[in-house]
Amino acid sequence: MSTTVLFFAGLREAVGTSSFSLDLPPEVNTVGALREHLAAGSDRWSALTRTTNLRAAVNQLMVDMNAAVTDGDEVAFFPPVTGG
Amino acid sequence: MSTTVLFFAGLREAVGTSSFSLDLPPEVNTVGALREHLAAGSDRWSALTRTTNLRAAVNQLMVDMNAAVTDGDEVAFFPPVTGG
Amino acid sequence: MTISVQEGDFDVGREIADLSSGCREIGAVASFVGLVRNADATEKEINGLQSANHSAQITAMTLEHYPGMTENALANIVAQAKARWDLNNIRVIHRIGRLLPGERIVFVGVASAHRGDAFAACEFVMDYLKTQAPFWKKEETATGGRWVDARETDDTAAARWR
Amino acid sequence: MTISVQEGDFDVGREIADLSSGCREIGAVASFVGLVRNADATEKEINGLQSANHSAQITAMTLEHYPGMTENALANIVAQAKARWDLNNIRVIHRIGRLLPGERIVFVGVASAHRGDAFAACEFVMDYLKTQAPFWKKEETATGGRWVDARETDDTAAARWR
Repeated sequence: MSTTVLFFAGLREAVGTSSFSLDLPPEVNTVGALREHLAAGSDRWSALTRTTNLRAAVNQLMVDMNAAVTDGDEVAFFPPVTGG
Repeated sequence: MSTTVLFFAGLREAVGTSSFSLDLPPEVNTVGALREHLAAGSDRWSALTRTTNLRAAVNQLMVDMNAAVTDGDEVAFFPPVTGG
Repeated sequence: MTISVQEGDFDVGREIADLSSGCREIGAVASFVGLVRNADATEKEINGLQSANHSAQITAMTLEHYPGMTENALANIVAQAKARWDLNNIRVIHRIGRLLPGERIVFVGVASAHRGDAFAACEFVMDYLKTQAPFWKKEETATGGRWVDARETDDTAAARWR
Repeated sequence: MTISVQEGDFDVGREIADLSSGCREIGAVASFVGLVRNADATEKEINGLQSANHSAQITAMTLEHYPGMTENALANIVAQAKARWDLNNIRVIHRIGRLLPGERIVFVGVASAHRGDAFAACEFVMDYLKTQAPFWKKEETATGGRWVDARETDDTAAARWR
């Protein structure tokens, strides 16, 4: 079961896509590890480590970078929210 | 120049009138003195001393019982306000 | 800034829209609508716990006021709010006369660039109106009429702003 | 309690009336309307002083959101408010898509027996929405588009409620 990764707002524009799927390597088991994994893989994902105050959600709940990620999760990365 | 005295709400009902005029005796020069003067003069005005937390206004500004009263003023007595 | 003391009802949507119309610097409109409740208002705060006597259902309420002073008091409260917060517009409407449960009594709307100012000023105006503006409510129930007692919690609310 | 995330506008007067319709125990409806401002939002709080860069006039604003999570986050915020205060009804509407200066973005309305609860819950929902609900604003100016930065004052406002 693959993991869906979503991007929003300025980060979506920086990485050039709104979503993609991947199979998590066994050592990638937190949101922070996923972020590092992606950023290390390609220049395209470097915005993930350049974005100040990067926020994340797992299965549509806001979490911090230490939160667990498992296969099948929906993981989202985005800048601080600015609604209202 | 006579002084107008107004009553509102439950106090108006208790004294049985909404307003009347009087010429202030020289020694009646505060709101509190006016209240005592009226209450002492007739049973009709005794509600002025029986009302808990009696409030007053002079020339349409809320004041305390020590506020000065002079001939020609508009003095109002009323219970605590309950609008809104 | 406009203040109205009137017998008739008001259009809440129009009032809120008017508060920001023509000014594109306004980002926030906070507002309050007070309604006639059907429950007896003899609630007292006892050590922070509310004990309500809901036995007497209110069938109507009559609002008396002090013409002239009312408008002055409301204008003074609005002026204090404008001095204290960065506001673009304020609207206060208070009804008088006989009202039924569910009917609107009061409207306070505040327009500002930012929501913090709008919320604070709106609540300030309501708290001061409750303790400073010369209105009095008389309730009608099946057993007769009675003047509403002032609530201690209203004094406490107003004291917060000092 | 109803939550809507929608492109279309809403009728503020109707929303406020609906919050208390049919319930005669409601004495207070506090509400908030957020509007698109024409001024650049790059305001920063520096030692409590606001220095605003008003050079860039905003011609439009586009609101992006995270479908699914948005509704969950708003429902969670509303549930927290209901657990915390004595409320009869809450309504939250947030628009998405492209909006012009002066247009409504957000509505929060809260109905309660007493105004203290209504005001507090309404401001709480707005403060949490600003920091917890996944919406993002992109402004259009004469010189191009830019994503709005989160405001530190919004974090401060939300932190008050902890």
